[in-house]
Amino acid sequence: MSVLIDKNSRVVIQGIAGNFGKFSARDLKAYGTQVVAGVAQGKNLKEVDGIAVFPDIRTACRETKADAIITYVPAIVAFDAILDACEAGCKVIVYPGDGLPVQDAIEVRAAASANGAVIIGPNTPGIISPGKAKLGFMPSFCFLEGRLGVISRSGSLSYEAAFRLTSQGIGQSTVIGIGGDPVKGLNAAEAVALLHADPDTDAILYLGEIGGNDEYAVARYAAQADAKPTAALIIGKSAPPGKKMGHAAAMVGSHADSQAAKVAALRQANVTVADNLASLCSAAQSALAQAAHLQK
Amino acid sequence: MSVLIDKNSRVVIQGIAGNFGKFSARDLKAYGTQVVAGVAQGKNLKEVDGIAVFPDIRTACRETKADAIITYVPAIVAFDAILDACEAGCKVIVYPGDGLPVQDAIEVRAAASANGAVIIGPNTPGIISPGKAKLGFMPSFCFLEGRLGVISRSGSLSYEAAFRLTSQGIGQSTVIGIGGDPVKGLNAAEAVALLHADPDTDAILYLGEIGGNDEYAVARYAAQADAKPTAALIIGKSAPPGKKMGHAAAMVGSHADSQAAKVAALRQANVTVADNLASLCSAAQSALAQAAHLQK
Amino acid sequence: MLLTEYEGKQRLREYGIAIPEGLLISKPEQIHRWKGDFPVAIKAQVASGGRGKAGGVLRAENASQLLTQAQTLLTMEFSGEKPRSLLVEPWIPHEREIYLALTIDVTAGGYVIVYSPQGGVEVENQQPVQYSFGAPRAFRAQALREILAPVESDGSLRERIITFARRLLYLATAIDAITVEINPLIVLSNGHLLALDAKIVRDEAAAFRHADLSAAIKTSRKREPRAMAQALAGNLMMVWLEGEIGLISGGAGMTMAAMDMIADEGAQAACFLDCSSNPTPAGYSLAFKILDAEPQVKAILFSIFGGGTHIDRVARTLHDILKKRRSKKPVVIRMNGTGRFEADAFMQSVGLTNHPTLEAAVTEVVTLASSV
Amino acid sequence: MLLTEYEGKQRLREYGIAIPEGLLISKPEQIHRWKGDFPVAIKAQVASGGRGKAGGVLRAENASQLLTQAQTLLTMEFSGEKPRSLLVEPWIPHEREIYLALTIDVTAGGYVIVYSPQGGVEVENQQPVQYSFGAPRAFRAQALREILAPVESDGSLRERIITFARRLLYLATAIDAITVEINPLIVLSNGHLLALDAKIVRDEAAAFRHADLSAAIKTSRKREPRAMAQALAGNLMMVWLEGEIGLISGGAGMTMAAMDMIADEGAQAACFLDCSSNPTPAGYSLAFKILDAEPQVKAILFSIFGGGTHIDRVARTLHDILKKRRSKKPVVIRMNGTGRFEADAFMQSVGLTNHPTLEAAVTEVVTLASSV
Repeated sequence: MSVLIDKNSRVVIQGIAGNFGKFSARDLKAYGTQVVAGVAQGKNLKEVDGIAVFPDIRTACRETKADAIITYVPAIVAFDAILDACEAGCKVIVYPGDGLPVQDAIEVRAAASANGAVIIGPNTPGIISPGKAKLGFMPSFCFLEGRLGVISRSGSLSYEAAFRLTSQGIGQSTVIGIGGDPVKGLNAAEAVALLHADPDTDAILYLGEIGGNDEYAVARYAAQADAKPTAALIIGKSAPPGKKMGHAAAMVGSHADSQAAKVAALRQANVTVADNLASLCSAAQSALAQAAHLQK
Repeated sequence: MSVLIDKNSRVVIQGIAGNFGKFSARDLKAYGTQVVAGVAQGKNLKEVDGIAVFPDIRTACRETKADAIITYVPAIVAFDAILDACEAGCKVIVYPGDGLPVQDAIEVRAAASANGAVIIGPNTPGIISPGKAKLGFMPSFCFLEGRLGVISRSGSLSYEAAFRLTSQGIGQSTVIGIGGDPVKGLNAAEAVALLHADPDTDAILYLGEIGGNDEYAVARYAAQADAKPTAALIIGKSAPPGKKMGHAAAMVGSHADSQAAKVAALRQANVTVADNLASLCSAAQSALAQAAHLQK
Repeated sequence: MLLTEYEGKQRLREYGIAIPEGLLISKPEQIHRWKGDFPVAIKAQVASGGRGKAGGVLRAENASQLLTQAQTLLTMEFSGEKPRSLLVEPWIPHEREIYLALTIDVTAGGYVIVYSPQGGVEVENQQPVQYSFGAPRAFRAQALREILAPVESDGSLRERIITFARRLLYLATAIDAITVEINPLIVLSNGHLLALDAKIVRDEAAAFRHADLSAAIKTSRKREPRAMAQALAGNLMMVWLEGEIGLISGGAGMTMAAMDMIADEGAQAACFLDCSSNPTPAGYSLAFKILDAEPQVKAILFSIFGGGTHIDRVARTLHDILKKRRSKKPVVIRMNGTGRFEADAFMQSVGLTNHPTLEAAVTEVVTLASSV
Repeated sequence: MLLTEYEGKQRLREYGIAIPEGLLISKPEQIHRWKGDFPVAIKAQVASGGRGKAGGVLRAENASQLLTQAQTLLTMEFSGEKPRSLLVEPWIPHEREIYLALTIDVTAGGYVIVYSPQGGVEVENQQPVQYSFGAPRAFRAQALREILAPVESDGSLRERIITFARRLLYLATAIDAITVEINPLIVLSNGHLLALDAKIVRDEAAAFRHADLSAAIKTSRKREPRAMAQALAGNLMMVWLEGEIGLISGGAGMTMAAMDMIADEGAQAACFLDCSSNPTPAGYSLAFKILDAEPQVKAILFSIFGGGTHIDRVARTLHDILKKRRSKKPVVIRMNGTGRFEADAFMQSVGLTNHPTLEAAVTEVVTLASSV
């Protein structure tokens, strides 16, 4: 495995009978991901696009030895779907949906931890290891195989960032969308730890925003003596305080929530922080150059 | 150990600063029980009646290697007290209080099970192994060392029964008050299993009542080929249907809740059922006689 | 505490379970507030079961019929209970009635989901499936799915049931309900589910963390007959019975055992009255006050086998009470347990007779009651 | 959803936390309903913080002073918000103010209890202790006891705090609250605790299982200015800003990134408007309708980087909208992502310009906006 997924990952798509599920099945297969099963709960469906479909996750995992899942179900039933996935043997669970109650997010986080699984999301496009596997719905052409690990709280921003990196020839080892919710499955600290341990990742790019504490976790990591060189872009400098900017966690309440405070903390920890999107690639390149220098 | 407690049990009394706790400390010590610690939460107390007092259960257990507790706290804080006791290393936890919410009872039952502990109660006088140890507030003079294991849903009835048995020279191995609540720590099925496995117990006397399912669990046990001879008394034959008779579970809703149905099921399973209190001792004696016969 | 259908349905709605749009009325003249279509169902709001079979649910085709039926229902009694209110709801066409409940599995010591693919009044003839899972955190959709599969072939309905079961569990834990039963739960033509009835029982022990439950318990106690209301207010557990022997006792078990023994002697207890929750001078005084005031009670058996209750103290209390008492109803005493030697000595010193056995005391009190 | 102090206190009381007996009024003339003693506290019910420092809490010694103060408070504004109601409560003497809260520890991904032995307005200068325990079932009284011990020497108070913390947790899970803050929690002379203020934030995502929360969200949306109310009703995420560039975007991240870039160009966005929750013809049409109607908006930037959203479909939708649109406000387009080749071909065929980069599009729209 690179980080969490690779060519050997055996993927289930839950909600494969819906339009989005069908698109996702074709899209993942086109990327070379092994989609071994679909789940269409409550539906009497045997197959979608050549993929065997099962009535529940447990049966799907048992019959196909699947170990990863992307689950397209509404927040109302997500809690149970994720619990089922944890206990059916899925080690990586992508939940792209938004609107999962915080209480449920806390519970599934605990359940994943108890089952040795990792949840990506909620409110995420998923995870991609370019050239290896994709478990999400990000536009594939934006990504290029390489050695920069990317973490993003925002899906759309991660596409834009990857597109810019790819256009500049900067490949990515794994791009993880950790999602914009306050309580996440995989949070920034944990995502950074995974990239830190990944031999295919030389440097890290973190795409953050106002609100929440993830950026400080990244700063704590970057301040470690053995940290991989890290670059970052923090958006939301023009957002007014006290207003939730789309993401449930993206609000400037206290000073610590602000872009300025976060940038200062990251710079203090030797993170190369881009001033804006335009300087993103040069910040990433600078981190990779540091990495190359260290490896000599 | 006889069943659950014996002369080696190291007992904590929680709530030792109250009048009832102080009485209980003297009473247990007088019976020969090793009372090694008291707990008086929130109070700055060092000692009661020669017993070291600690500010919390964890400290008490750590400092005194206690493994059993009787906890005199109101239902409002019982949930947390019992969780604390489970995790502090108490293997036997007597909770005599009543009014523990069913939801809390379910949770502490699960917690005890996870920690390898047994809860006696709620709504119980506790447990006594006559001549060995007592963890409760039943009147000691009613009990006599012997080989009849007794299980009772009612505290007061267990005193009356033990007094009659003792007066007739029928000694008891262990008398367990499982309590009158619908969800119990130790239920009848589990209590029977403990007495079944106890080499000091030859026969079993079960004191039941209307409502709930405990009597059917006893019948299931008694129907086993290897069951110890069992006698029973089921009270509440004169209780009108649809009325809760004191105990939260003591109500005749369906036919299965009635005394007649329970007596029939027990008799069907070869249990010697006493018609009334007056014939209790002869029923017990009959079970002990069967046991003596089997042992030949 | 059993909620009325209307109260129960409000709870269901609050926690995301659909119910019909209904109107609650307490007087027939409020019927004009019904602005919905006809036909409607009009349902007596009572706590007792079997309401449907007892004629407590009627169908009205128009406003005048509805008024007549409201008048009728408000004068009826159901197991001795007069409806305090009526619920008017649209009469909803549906193809299937199912049964779904969350309750306590006392054998396993945890929660259980009960499902029957045929609900309604015939549910008692069905063998429902049960998913007993213990603590709330142990609930697993997949486990319920596997239990439902053999009895519920409609996959899409199965998934809706699972979602509803999860909500019932959330509701039950949030309001400390020990039973949430929906019968029938109907399946509409679009596959959606609607709760046509609701039976919710809340755990009175949890009143300390629910001000509304605590208030409802107080209100319902005030509605009890005077003697019961007094007993409950004094924290005595009382059930009023048909007989003539007043019974003041300690502990539910010994109270029932004494009742049974009285019945064995051919008499009948006037009440179940357990003072163990308030074994104080105030508690015992109240018990005597209630029984002395009740003409049905001919003689009183005072029976305590004390464990935590020290009967030497009870004996002193009893002596004080009897000294001051004006009633001439005979009192027969039998006490044993913690402090019995001191109790016996004291009672002897003041001339009170403590019967050595419950049998002796019961025989005596039955004789006295029949000779009054 | 932030509850007002009054609403929050009702919740506290419901779950067994004592609060003062208060009176809620919405007009000064309702003041006569106050039947309690004086002095009293009269408090503006507003959602914004810092109310105390802003003069939103007054003390009245008598009825006439109370009336004057009610009149004053109802005309004041707190961070732009007029109080909709006032809460009158007895002025309660107390020796200590403490701080107790249950909230979410986003770093640990779970619940956290926060305690400070000195509460009140000075709490911000304190370093509180925190007990972060994750899922509700992981809460342990003993763990909290050990965390409280070094900062709270009063053992009996410590035990009460633990009991209250348990209740806050029960409350939070029962109503899906993500913050329950009591500041100050006061210690009465008998040692009992009373919540003098309450700040409860409920998780709007949990509205599907709480009809009251769902209703409160709808009500609060209706109170928004017209454009905001329209956007929210259409499931668009919108925040109104001060600038002149209307921004229709997809995804919170790219919407903020575009805002930032507009700011870097010396202009300012008129709004944050994220259509990703409703990326349909109806959603985009509504977005244009709102911005076209707003005179503040001089030009519109339409910026989508689609993943799940297929931009070829968006391009067709956009073309339809622009054809029918009457507004003359210039629209600058930048789209990329899933379906971009098809989108580019289509746009070329219908004469729409898709800017290759966000920078190019922003430069263009800023130029157009300043030249209007």
